[in-house]
Amino acid sequence: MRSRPYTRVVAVAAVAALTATACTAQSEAQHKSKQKAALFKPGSEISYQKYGKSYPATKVKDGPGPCSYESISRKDYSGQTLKIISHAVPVIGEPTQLHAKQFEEITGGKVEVVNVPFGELHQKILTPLQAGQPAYDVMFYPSLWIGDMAPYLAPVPEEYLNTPGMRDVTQSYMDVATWDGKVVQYPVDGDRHYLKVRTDVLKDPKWQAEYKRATGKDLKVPTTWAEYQETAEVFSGKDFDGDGKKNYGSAEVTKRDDLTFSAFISRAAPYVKNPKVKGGVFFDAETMKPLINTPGFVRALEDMVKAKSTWAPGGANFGLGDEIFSFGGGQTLMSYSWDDAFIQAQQPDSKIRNTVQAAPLPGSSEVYNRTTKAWDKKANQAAYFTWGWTSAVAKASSHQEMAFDYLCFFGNEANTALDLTIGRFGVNPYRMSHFDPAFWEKQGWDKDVAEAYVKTLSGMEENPNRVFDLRVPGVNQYMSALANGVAAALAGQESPQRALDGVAGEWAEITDQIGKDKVRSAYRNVVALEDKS
Amino acid sequence: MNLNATDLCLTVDGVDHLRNVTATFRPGRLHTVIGRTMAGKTTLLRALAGLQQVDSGSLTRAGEDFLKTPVWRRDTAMVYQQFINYPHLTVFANVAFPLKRAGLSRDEIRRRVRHSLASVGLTDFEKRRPSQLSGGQQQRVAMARALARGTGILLLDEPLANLDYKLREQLRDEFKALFSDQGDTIVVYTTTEPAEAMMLGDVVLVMHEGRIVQTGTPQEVFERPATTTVASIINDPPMNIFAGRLEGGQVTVAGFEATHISAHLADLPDGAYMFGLRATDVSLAAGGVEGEVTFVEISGSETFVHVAVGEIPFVVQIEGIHDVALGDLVKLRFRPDRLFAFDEQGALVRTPSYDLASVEGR
Amino acid sequence: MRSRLYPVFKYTVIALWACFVAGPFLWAMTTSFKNANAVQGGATYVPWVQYEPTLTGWRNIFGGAGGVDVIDPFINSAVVTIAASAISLALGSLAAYALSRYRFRLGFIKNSDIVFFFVSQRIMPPVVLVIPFFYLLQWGGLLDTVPGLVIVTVALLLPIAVWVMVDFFNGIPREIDEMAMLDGCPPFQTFVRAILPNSLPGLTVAAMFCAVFGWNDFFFAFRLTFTEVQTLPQAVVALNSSIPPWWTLSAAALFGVAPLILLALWVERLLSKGNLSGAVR
Amino acid sequence: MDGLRRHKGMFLLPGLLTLFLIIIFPLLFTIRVSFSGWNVSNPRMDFIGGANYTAMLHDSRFWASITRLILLAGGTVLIQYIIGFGMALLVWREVRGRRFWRVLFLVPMMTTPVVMAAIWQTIFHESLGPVNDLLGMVGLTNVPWLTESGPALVALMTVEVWQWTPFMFLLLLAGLLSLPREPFMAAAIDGAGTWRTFRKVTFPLMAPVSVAAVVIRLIEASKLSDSVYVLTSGGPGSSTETPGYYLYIQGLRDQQTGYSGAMSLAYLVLMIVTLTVVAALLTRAFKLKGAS
Repeated sequence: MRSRPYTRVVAVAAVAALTATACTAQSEAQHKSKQKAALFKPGSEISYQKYGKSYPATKVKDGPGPCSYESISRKDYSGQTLKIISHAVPVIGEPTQLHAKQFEEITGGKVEVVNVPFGELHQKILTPLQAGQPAYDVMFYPSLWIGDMAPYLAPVPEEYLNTPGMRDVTQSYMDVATWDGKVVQYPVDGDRHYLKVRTDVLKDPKWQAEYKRATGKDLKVPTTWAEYQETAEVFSGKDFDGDGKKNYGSAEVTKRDDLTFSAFISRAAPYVKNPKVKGGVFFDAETMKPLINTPGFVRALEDMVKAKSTWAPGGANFGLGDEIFSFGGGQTLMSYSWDDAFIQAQQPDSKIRNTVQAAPLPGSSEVYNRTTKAWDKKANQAAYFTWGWTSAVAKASSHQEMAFDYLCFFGNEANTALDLTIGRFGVNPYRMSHFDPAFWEKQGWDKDVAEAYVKTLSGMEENPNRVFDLRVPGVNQYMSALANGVAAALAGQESPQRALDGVAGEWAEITDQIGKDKVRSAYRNVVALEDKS
Repeated sequence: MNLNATDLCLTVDGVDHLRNVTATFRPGRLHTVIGRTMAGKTTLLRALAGLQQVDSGSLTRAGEDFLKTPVWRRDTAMVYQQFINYPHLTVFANVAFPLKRAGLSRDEIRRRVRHSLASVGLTDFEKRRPSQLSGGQQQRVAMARALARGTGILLLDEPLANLDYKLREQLRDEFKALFSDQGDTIVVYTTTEPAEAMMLGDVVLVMHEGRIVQTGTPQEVFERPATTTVASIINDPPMNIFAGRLEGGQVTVAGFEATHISAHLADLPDGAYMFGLRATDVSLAAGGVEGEVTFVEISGSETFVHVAVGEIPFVVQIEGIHDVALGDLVKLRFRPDRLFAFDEQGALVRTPSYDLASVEGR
Repeated sequence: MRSRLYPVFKYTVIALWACFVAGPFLWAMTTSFKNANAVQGGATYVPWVQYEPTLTGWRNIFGGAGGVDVIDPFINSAVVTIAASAISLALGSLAAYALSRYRFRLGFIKNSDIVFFFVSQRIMPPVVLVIPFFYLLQWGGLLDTVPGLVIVTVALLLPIAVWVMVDFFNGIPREIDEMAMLDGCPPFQTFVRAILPNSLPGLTVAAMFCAVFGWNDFFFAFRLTFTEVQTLPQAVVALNSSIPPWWTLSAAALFGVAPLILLALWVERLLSKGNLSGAVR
Repeated sequence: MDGLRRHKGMFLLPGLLTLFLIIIFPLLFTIRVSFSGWNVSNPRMDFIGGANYTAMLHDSRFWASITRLILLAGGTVLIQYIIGFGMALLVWREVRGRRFWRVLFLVPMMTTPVVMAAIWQTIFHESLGPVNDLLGMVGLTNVPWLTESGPALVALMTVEVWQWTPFMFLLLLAGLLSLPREPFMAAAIDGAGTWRTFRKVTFPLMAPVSVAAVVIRLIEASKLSDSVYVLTSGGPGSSTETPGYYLYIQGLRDQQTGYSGAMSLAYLVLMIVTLTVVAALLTRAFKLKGAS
């Protein structure tokens, strides 16, 4: 417990405010590192084992470059304190803490981490930033908030952009981290939604026969949402793993104030992202008229309402964690969301290890064309680059060198390699080098599982028909309105069309409130990424 | 060092609690304030203590404006009707409490507390808490605390009212002794009991409806009650008061035809009067005025018989226990030589010549 | 008068309610020894028989890398709760004493209105207060400090202290105050020497309410601190991630409840001795 | 004691001023902000007149949440009162293991609501939690505890009853223990049975405690939001939203500070009026009961 001299705090606040406005003064206020002897030899073996039994025994080699254990341990940050806010433990919160602890050990600096539940993170970060209160140096948050955060973030300095690790980050994730031509977010995670299925069931002749009997079709990994629904319906309510308990078809994130909006966008992507139509998926980038109530989105919501019958008990109130428990625990046949559920299912102690497979999100047999106002009858597939975790350094921070060193240490090759294998960490492939089946096989994954996984992920990088999140200021309001509409339809309070009409109305209001031009210029950046290909 | 109250007035919510109360309280004297319940006795005490503000009037002591003196500097101790002690303190600490506040040395405190407790007969109870004592003992603790300080003013608000009859008599006797030791203290003692007032008081103040209606020595007040009200307050049972006429030395009481001759009333002018007759001066007899028994109280060795003669209620006090039943018709005999005469407004006109010995004997 | 079945009925009802009350604790207890596999398989209750117990949950809350450390937050919580409760009790009993003993009148405002002003602060939804509090504390440089959090907590607790103590003081005869004053105590001494020592049961109840509400405040502590002053509820909530580790959450919840169970024991003791008579009315 | 006017301020003012100073700024701030368009992307104190209030009048979610709160708060407090009183009576006298029961029955109120709500969430988990599992054992079907509005409201009320019945229990037990013995003896002499004694003696004597306990619980229950937040997020749809939770969503999560300011004030006024009226009515109702 320390009681501070308040005058000093006020002074610091004033200084911080000054630095925020006058960037020239910034360098004087910055704390710098000193040099010391390295604690690691280049290429040392790195393992998390000493931090407890809950970490795998995997060992990796320390990589080269300025972010490595060896390089960072040359820095001396004693006497400096870094303040970090991150998501709740374990998802991204646990690696934040773990790397903080390591960073303290090798640099002598002090790192304080707070962990905050998802629903609170946005305002907990933004309120002090807006109030000019230098609360945190480093912030971990979902990358789609960039529109709200960007004005308060320090751009990543040149020397960090030129590290081998950063150069290896895929173009999509560099794009996601860029605002107004500057890289303001430090990529630490790559995220996308994809489909997960139970191969033990899909490959079981008995179930294949049963499926054939029920539908007249061959049982395979669904490639459209219609097939997904068909498959889910057949298996819902059956005990396909023979443990005496009923199993179900699909697990999805449906809890209103959880991450439902992302699940819905996943379902909508193939219906709404027409490769022939440019200029925005959520809005018409010219007029800023919301497109959320157009037939493509309505179709997706109708699908989702239909899917209710294939959900496990409680499936209509699943948060991400429930979804992961449900699929990862073997209760459901299929699921789609982030990597977490898949990695969880592939943990060494998992009951369904190597009986799961990753596949691209289902597509559609037709896609809506908003220019012709008609459905284009052709198979369509869209890669939805769902937001993932990202990190950034506050412009007002007076420990920027330490902050960026921490982040570059967090994401160095050795740490990332280890983090990727721990499902609960929520760190997922975002560098080209992560798309290597050999690495996953080394973790004990079956060859075909590893290959399908890597192919799914890298395939998304190659898909030119891409959907990005609505990365504009006020994104939370838009997504909150969307989630309300989706929840109302799922709860049967309103028809999908009416619900989305309501959302469109709210979106228009939100846009007016924030300022049409502000939103438009931000949204154009998103559209540029989508249309670039 | 007299305490002088002049024209004290207090009205709360339209009810007069004190009306022009003027009185002088003298050191070394015990003043008993007698009056019925709600007569303003407690209010008067609280005003003297400073616990109650008055609307107007003055209160001075030794030239000092007492109304402006805060309670804690009034050099006053008070004993309440409801055995108030500090529940969290032992008997010893209770008595020592004011002494500590006065800044006495520890030895002095111990000496005084012991002395004071001994004087109320609680020497062996030092370590108990008030809640572990009987009502009488609790009141003794309160007395001991009030006495130990030796304050200039000691106020006692019906200290015996909540005790049983036996204890009351016993404590009353002890108080008499205790107060005689009090030197220059002004003692004010309120009560509803005439016997208490008579026995303890050096000075008796009779209060009625917020007024002091008579002040005097017990004997004066007893023998010469200034009004019918006083007469009824200072007698227990209250004096029988009834209206009548005096014509040529003969008393005619309305309601029943009866004629009495009384020497001491003989020289009064004819006219309408109120008459008073103590309950002891009426008796049941073979002949006399007839009335119906409405109520019978047996108290110790005496019987109070309430008799209605026509519309007029009488109380008859007779020695011994008598077998009188409700509704019996009895005959009353009055002692005309003991009649008090008041004018129609109730002011005293004539008293009977009284044998004081018979008063104190009661 | 009473039927012979009455005791059976009585103990059945008590036992049923006891099960309901204890249920969540027992569930948290067994969950705290599980791991992901034991949770994912559906509800289980008996360790060793139904699942293999592990200590992961408990290790995690005591510095294990997979959790949060609860020791520092525990100390923070204790300091804030004790300081805020003490201030609230002091100011609250003074104010309550005044409201119990003196008559206030300011225009149409009477004593009961002042009491209502205090109590009404608890009607305010915390959401109303938290944003202005943020700017208020920022202005005073008190964000993320113990004093800042104490000030805010006092605003939450003071109404409770006043509410309990007014009622309690009303139950103490005024004659005790008067006697103390006659015995030479000016008003403040009267309060301290004669009234407070007789108010221990009331103070205990008020202290208990203050401690409970102070200890369990998540809302304000969460939003008005950044890193320095983490309280226990914050530490526990930090575990409510998108993949909630049920085991760690359960262990942390049980740990957070433990000190307050001691409080419950103490309150019960006072109850049994009948010392709370008049403490709550 | 009227002679001590000069001193009374000394006692009252420290507390009153402290509270006043702590509260006045937030109150003025909220009033001012309710006339501004302060939101997440525009955190400024501009002036937009009564627009927020007009919007509020048409916000059916807000008004629906208020109606729901009245039912939820009224219902849970009533249940808490009945159970709390019942349990207090049962462990009041002549019961084995009295102290154990008393302590046990007090404990829930000592726990942190957000944390316990998280535990309750696991308990009501429809496929992994014990409630449905136990129901299954006795042959009942799964109940969609958190995904259908009826059961979700029941779940919420269960949590509230669990958490706060002890509060009632404590106040009522303390009240019972401080009752005078005489009326009970009188009733026993009159040969009154258990039920008659309760109706004619215990209940009337407990009236003041009851009113205080119910009113204070209503005040606290009106803020109901923690358990909603953790258990259902106001879902399914918006069918379990309370004003507290809706204010939280608007004011903090979506940072519609101006709009939530307007709603807060409306809510505050509404609550103060409602609770004052309820308190007055309760006092009268109990007095009448006591007198009969």
